[in-house]
Amino acid sequence: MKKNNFKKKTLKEILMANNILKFIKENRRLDGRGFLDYRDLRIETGVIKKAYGSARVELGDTIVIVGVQFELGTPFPDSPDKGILLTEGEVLPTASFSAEAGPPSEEEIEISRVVDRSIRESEMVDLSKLVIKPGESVLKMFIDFNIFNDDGNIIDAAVIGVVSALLTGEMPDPEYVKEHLEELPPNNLTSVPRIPIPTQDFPIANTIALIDNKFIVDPTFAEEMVSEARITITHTVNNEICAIQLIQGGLGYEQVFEVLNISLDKSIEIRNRIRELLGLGGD
Amino acid sequence: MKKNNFKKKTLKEILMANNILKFIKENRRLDGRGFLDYRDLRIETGVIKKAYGSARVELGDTIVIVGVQFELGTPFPDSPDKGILLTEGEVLPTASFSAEAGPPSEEEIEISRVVDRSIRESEMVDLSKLVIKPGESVLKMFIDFNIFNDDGNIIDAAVIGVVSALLTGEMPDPEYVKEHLEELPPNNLTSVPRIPIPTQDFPIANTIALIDNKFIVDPTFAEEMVSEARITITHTVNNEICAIQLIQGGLGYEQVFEVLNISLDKSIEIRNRIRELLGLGGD
Amino acid sequence: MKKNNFKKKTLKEILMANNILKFIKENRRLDGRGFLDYRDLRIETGVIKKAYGSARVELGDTIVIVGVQFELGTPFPDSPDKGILLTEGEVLPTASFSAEAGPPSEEEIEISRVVDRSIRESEMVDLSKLVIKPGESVLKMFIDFNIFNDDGNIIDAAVIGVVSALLTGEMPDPEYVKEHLEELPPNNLTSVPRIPIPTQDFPIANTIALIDNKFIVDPTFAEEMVSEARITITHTVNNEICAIQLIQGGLGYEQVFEVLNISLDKSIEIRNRIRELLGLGGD
Amino acid sequence: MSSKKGKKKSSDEEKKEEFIRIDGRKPDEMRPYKIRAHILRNADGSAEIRLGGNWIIAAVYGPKEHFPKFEISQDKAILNCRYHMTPYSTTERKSPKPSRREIELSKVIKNALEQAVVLEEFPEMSIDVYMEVAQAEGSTRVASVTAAAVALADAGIPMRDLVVGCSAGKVNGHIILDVGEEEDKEGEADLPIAIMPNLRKVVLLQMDGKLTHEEFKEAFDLALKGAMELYEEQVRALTSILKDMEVIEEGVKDEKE
Amino acid sequence: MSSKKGKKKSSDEEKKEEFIRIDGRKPDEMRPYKIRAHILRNADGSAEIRLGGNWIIAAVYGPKEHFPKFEISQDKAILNCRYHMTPYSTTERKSPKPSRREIELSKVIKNALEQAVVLEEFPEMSIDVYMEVAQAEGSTRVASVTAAAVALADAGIPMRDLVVGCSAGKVNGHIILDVGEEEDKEGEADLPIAIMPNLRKVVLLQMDGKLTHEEFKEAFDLALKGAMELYEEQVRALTSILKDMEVIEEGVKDEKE
Amino acid sequence: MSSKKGKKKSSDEEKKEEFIRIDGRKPDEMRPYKIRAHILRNADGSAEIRLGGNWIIAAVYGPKEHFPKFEISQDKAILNCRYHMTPYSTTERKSPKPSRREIELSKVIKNALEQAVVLEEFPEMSIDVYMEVAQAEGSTRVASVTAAAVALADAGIPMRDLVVGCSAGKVNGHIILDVGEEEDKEGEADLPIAIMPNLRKVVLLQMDGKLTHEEFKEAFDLALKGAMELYEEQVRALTSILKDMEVIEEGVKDEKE
Repeated sequence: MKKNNFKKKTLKEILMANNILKFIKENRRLDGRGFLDYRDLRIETGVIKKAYGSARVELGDTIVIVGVQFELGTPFPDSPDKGILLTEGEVLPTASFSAEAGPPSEEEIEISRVVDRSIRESEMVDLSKLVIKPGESVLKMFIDFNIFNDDGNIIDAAVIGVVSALLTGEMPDPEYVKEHLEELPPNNLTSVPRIPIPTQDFPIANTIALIDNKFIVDPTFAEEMVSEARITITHTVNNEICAIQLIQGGLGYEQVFEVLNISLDKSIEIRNRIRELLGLGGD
Repeated sequence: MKKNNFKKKTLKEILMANNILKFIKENRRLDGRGFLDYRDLRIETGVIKKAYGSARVELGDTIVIVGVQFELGTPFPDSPDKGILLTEGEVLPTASFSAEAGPPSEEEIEISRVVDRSIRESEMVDLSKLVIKPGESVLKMFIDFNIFNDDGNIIDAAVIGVVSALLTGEMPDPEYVKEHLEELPPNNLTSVPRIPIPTQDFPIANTIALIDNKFIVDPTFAEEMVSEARITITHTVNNEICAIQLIQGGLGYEQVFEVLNISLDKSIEIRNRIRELLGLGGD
Repeated sequence: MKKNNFKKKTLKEILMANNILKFIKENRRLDGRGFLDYRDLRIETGVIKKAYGSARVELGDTIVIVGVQFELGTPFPDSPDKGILLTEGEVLPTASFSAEAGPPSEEEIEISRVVDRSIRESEMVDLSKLVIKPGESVLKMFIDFNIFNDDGNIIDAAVIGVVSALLTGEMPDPEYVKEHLEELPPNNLTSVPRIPIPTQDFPIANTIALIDNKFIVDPTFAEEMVSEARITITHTVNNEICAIQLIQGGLGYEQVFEVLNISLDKSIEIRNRIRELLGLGGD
Repeated sequence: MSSKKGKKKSSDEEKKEEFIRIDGRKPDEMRPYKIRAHILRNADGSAEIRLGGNWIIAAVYGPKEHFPKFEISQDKAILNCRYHMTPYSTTERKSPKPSRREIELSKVIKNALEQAVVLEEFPEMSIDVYMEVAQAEGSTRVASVTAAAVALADAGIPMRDLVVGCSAGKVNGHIILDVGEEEDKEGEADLPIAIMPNLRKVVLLQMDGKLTHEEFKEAFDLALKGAMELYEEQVRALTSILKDMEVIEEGVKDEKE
Repeated sequence: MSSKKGKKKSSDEEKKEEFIRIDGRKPDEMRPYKIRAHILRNADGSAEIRLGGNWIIAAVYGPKEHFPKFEISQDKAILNCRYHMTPYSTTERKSPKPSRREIELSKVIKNALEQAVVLEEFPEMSIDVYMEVAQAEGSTRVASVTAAAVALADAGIPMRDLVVGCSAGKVNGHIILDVGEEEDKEGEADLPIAIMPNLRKVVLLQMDGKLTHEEFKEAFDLALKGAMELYEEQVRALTSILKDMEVIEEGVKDEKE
Repeated sequence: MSSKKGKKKSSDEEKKEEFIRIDGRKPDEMRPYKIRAHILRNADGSAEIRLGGNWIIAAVYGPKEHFPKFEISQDKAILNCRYHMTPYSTTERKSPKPSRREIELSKVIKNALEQAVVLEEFPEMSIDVYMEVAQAEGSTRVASVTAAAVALADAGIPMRDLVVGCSAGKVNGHIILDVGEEEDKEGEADLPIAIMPNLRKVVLLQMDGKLTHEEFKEAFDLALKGAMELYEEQVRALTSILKDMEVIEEGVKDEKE
């Protein structure tokens, strides 16, 4: 159930939707962007001092905050020599007139799981380096992201936030934990020295919307409202595909390959933009 | 809250309900059965290869699937020398226009608990044979049943399904588990050799409905809709009563003994029918 | 969502509300009490034989039952040398036409937490005496209270009930448990000898309502319905404040000190009344 | 049936004389009981039962408008029932969240009371019945339905008959009346019933454990006997309240006006 | 694209010949499958699919009035979808409560079916689609959507096209068709798709693992091929039912009147 | 009262001079703070507060039609409030599900804001206030209500006064202003308040720990002082926004049309 906003939003959105269609038909976008242009990207890392890694990302007016935390945990029986990675996200009720407090909607669960797969399947975090004692004790890594303002393209923004937090974040040194396991206060890792999070990839998710049979990247909230189809594709640093999710609508067979090509180009572009913004060296 | 089906079902059911009453008054049943006749019974066992025991039962158009699974567990403090038995059932939303997805309704909980008591109170499974290490480690047995199509008399069909799955099912050999506890992968019993499930009884539940002050057995969905009372009685292989549940309505004192006698006869009949269908030797 | 009672209650309450205002304006109360008078207080302890401590309190027509129970538990990591205290309460659906079955409402959660803080912050129970083995094993104390009839001022009545149950209750002897830990049946303390609950304070909560800019104590359900503000203040036996909760409305700065003074007087009065009723020696 | 019962009982009674139960009772002896009606001020009807260590408080609200509207029944009132155990009612603390057992018992108690309440008089409305177990000591469901029926009568809700419950069981081979907590745990069978005593109808009937048909008859008759005994206590509780009623109502008026 | 595909495949086929899969299949071989329509008596439409060890039962109820009213969509029917695994469908017992995975799959399946069902014909109504996995052995989501489409057609609900799903994947460096359970766990990538075969539209598309663009093309084409094969089985199942339909309907009438 | 306060404070101030707090602050010193209004594009009103390590973002939606209809209040708007901590706001990860503490704080904050918002102007509607704690470092509830009031004003919702909160406490025997996280854990008392500064009303008042009446007075006055200081920051934040407002609104129009 979506809330209705009596004041003006719904009307405004409807009017905007009409405009969007009109503009797209004229090969324009309401905010002046080209079809394959992303909005301005701003990244601030280390924004949550209590977290081991964190980032605040603005992609146009979409705002996401990501925090990375660690706990001690027991590995899963079928992967005794790997740490645990959990990614969860919520669209906060601050984010738009249609966002709701309460248990996550199916849309929110989908978003969480697509972001999770983008990180997990790329094997960005080397989970073998999170082991304290194989089969017994590992680091459990929580990645939480929250959408504070939703102006569309939440997934791309969230993945940018997560990779930024991981690339600049730290974790408790498992070697130290191993050696001092007895002395550490129970489930309190604050005294443990930290090392960088061991990353080995740099995945980028790109969402492409189909409006009036044309592809646009980085859709706004209003553009999402009128899109005929929407798909997210995540690429690894080696230009492999590591996650796809057709979120809405359908695509012709050839269109699938079109969006794959667009997303590959865009993933390289955005990855470089992040490197710049975080001050990381290139490849 | 029941869903309403706008199309035709409710109307059809109402018309059918009138017919049922008319027929019963004339000492007939809509489907031609005698008052004390069960519908056709079909049993297929071993239908779920991943389960240790399983059965698919059709009682007329009522369809139930049962699966039996095992895990390692800790015994309850007050019965350290017994395995654990858990029976749960759901009426799937596929089953009828009034079945619902979501947490179990009070009717579903009642059905589950009556089936559970029929099995548990008969002591059909010898739980003392499920012990690995008294007080520490036992087999935990899950019996799950699901109603895929509900044409009435769910409980009888479910109990038939459960006993069929148990009589033809297997379990991990507790002796083997005991000797190889250290080597077994955590909570993974797939490699453990199997032995038959140790059964020592053969309970049968019989549900009797009262319509126009006459008793009928094995009521259909439509008959249940017009019944004045409904009661389930479970008998052990030794003709003891091991569970009773007055599910709906009330009975005169003398009627209680009438239904007990009917159900005793029927339990013997159905037990024999199952034996035949499963190819088990008679008593 | 509040249930509506079609019969007469709502109407009766509305009429009563008008009367209350009229009376207060005339410096009277509907039940004849003075503004700073409590209603009759009745306390019966030991009413729940299965509990380690219990009390039934009637404050006017408000009825609360309190039970105290103990289990073995593990201390919180940040307080290894303290037992665990949990206070929870529910307004049972028997209590009034507006009480509801189901998960606790935000009002019930507030009430629980204010009662919990009154007991906890006063340090009435010496939790250091509930330790069996520091950091490993402690007594976990459950205090549950239930409102069976709500005629207002639930918090004061609940705190009276809890302190009465604690002052007259017992607990399993931790020394005995320590010495016999191996022999005790798992999580079963019934065989353990009992000693008095180690109390070291005697907190009293006093709720004051503001109606027509006048302060009244011990408000009834109907008085609560028309009050402009309501605040609960808990005092220790040494006349320190140990909990405050502005439950409803607002107060002028000076009014804050007024209610503090009223509540201090009332706390001494009620504490003495409890001592009398429980037959405890005075200070 | 009654003649058979007569014969049966006399022969059983010999056996029973010898068997002393864990709490010292004879096989056909009830625990001490006491019912009080009209014990809560806010409820439209209420009652309390003590049966041995059982202590159950029942309250009735209604008939009243039902919400939400789309659930309304056009031809009769909806009866809501909740059987609930307080956290301190059992030796081990019980979570206040309703268990599957509590949901099942709420359902069978609802069925029992629906047989007695004249729901047709209140179309589109609902009646709420709440039973709170303050202390449990075996046979709580039948004690609860017994208290609930008194609370319904106290609320002035039209009923075809009262509903009264009692249990019988089998312990160490003996059929016994009014099963206590230990007997329920250790015994061989438990048979809770509830009846409409004047209409001679069974409206709650459950059984756990194992009984032969013979044993069932004996237990059933014993439970009936117990129920009839409790029925007299129901009537006593309601009569004493009816007498007090006008006095109290006047008192309320005086006090509140 | 088809010419490229042609070239690609012929070169790949050599490799494939050598690679024998864990269950003995060739890389481009489906597991045995069977679809049956109209298998449940109460549902407005139903179907069952067996695909290797997968066994999924789908049922459709509707179109029907939607409750609660305020959720109604003015211009088209609401499609509810539930993909659900039974507790015994997996080696380790699955809690009957829907997991986050099941909620996600319900959502992507709903999107797939929404593309095909002519929802505009039923404003203010809803259509419920339930898929119950009785046994799971890899690629359940695409098997489920395949069965659901048959159940919708069996219910006589107007559709623009059927929807049929199939998966491809990568195991030990080989692109394979119709990913089995072990292959999903041990393999390098899983690509479930669903299509409207006549409208040539992809309506479900997900991917896990790692694939180069080249490998994706190969896997995608393979999955399309598998889907087209299953589509024929859908048509066969529906045709055989359409033939039986009148006979059965008559039978029902005879039996019930 | 003010004269007493005056005397009191001067004598206390001597003591205070000596006491240096864990983070180096003087007893009557606030942590650094900063409020920004109108920070979220979609919300009807929004604000952000930083107070030491606290970082809280508040958003307001409404007034708007209330659903479901039967909950509507005929004579005024319903105010919904949610105080919520993000998982990364605390050292140990917090489950995103609201805890009992969060529910209680939502309730007391709602009461505080209800005193200020002119709800009577919007019968049958609702106003939603969301406070999200991105990072918590002690005294989050008073910081949250402070940000929420600014967000309400930013949304143009008519208010009788702003609401501004601050805490005082007792640590190592000293009364201190603006309790930090460590001080809350180790200290002897915590006194969060919120006021309507012009109407001179306390609208949120809680206390934990132990304080004599004398100490309470000192702490209360200190918290009032802190609140008045923060009130100026609220006004500053709103004024700066009011100035920017037309410019921004124009900018939005340009950008979107």
